[in-house]
Amino acid sequence: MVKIVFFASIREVLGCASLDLNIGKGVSLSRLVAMLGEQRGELWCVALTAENVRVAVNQELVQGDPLLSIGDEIAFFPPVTGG
Amino acid sequence: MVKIVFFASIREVLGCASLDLNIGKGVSLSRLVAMLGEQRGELWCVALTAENVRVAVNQELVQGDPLLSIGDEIAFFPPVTGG
Amino acid sequence: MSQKIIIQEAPFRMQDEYQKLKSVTRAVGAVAIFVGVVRDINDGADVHGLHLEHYPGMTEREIGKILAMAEDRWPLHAATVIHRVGALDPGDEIVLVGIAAGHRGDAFAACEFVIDYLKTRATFWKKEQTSEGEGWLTTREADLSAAATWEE
Amino acid sequence: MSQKIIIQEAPFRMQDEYQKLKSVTRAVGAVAIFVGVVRDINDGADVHGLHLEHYPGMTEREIGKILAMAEDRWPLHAATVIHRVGALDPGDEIVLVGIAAGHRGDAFAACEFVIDYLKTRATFWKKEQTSEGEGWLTTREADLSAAATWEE
Repeated sequence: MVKIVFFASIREVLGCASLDLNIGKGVSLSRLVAMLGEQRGELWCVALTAENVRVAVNQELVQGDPLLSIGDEIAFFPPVTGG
Repeated sequence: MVKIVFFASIREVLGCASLDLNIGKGVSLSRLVAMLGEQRGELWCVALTAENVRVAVNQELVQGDPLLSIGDEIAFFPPVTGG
Repeated sequence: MSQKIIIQEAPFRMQDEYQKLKSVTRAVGAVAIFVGVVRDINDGADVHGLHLEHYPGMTEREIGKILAMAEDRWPLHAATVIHRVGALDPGDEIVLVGIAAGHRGDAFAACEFVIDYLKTRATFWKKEQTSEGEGWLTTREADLSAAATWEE
Repeated sequence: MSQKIIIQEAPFRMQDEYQKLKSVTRAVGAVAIFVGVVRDINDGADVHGLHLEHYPGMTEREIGKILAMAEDRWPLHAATVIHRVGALDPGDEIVLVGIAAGHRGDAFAACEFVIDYLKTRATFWKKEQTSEGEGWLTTREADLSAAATWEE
């Protein structure tokens, strides 16, 4: 199981703030996104792979396509606009 | 008549915060300092011509040896150290 | 360096934050404080209000990293970052960054560094209500280049 | 630009000055405030107290000129300079420079510019009481070079 969280415009587009997903060992980030697309539809695939989507694993920004571990918290969000 | 004012270390060295002096027309700053030295002694001449002494006429910093006018306020002070 | 990082809905009081910063040690000679305020206009549209969302946990970690970078660069005595979330109106304070240091050059540089990095790294998002409708803000080019200047 | 220049013996309140700066117009998006504090140590000697003297009239004129220069360089909404004179103890505030602007880069730059110029142009003089005796301070090289950087 991993926890997946969404923020700001992505949360709104998906209509979802967080969900839990059962994944096996050795699942990559891109595989996770593909799984979400298969389960929830094309909208998810598009929203989570858009060019400016940031991804954090366990609250650390990641780049590329890391492998995920059971218990990870994966976050998808747009570029930040605070301050 | 001109008004002459002294600040900080110069005021302390001279033991004088301000004085009025009768001068004629066309007196230069250097002549004023010479007059003060003649009237009040060598200490004044030294203190007012030291390398880092700043001079303001009517609250504007001056350089060189300007001519003074009746009613001017002439100030002698060391480099500033506020803030 | 003494540090304080707070994310809250409530307003903050400048005076209280200033007092804390200047009182950490008697070696403090300079306090620089920046406050960001909701403007009533942005990109030409009247702003009626903002909603600020953040990623609890990650936000505090990111700000902690920014303060650690600042502390590596300049000798500092104290740093405070307070960022508000939730509904804000024009005129409301959004963010306070305060730095106490021995000397003013360090306090100014660190204060500007922290707000510049916060703008591009801390996980906050603003949704703006304007006369033309409601929408999520996008990153300003000026903010990206402000943060980039520190990396030169 | 709204401006306020005050030379006084009395302490000032950060909160009051901040409120005035941010309230001049709803277009204020950034407030940068610098406060200088009497340190308990200077050049290695324990400082027991300071006495600050100034040239009434000329001081205000010089600060006015500095604010006019800042206003020429950056778009600003308000500027406040308060400088204390008389007897000050370690921990006391000496000076406050506050700038309100639309954007933070302008507020930071103008605030640092004003204090850098104030340090080398405004007619204040400090006499320090230390464990090694009493004496007038001399201009710090760092202050001269800080002001000089703005002239490049």
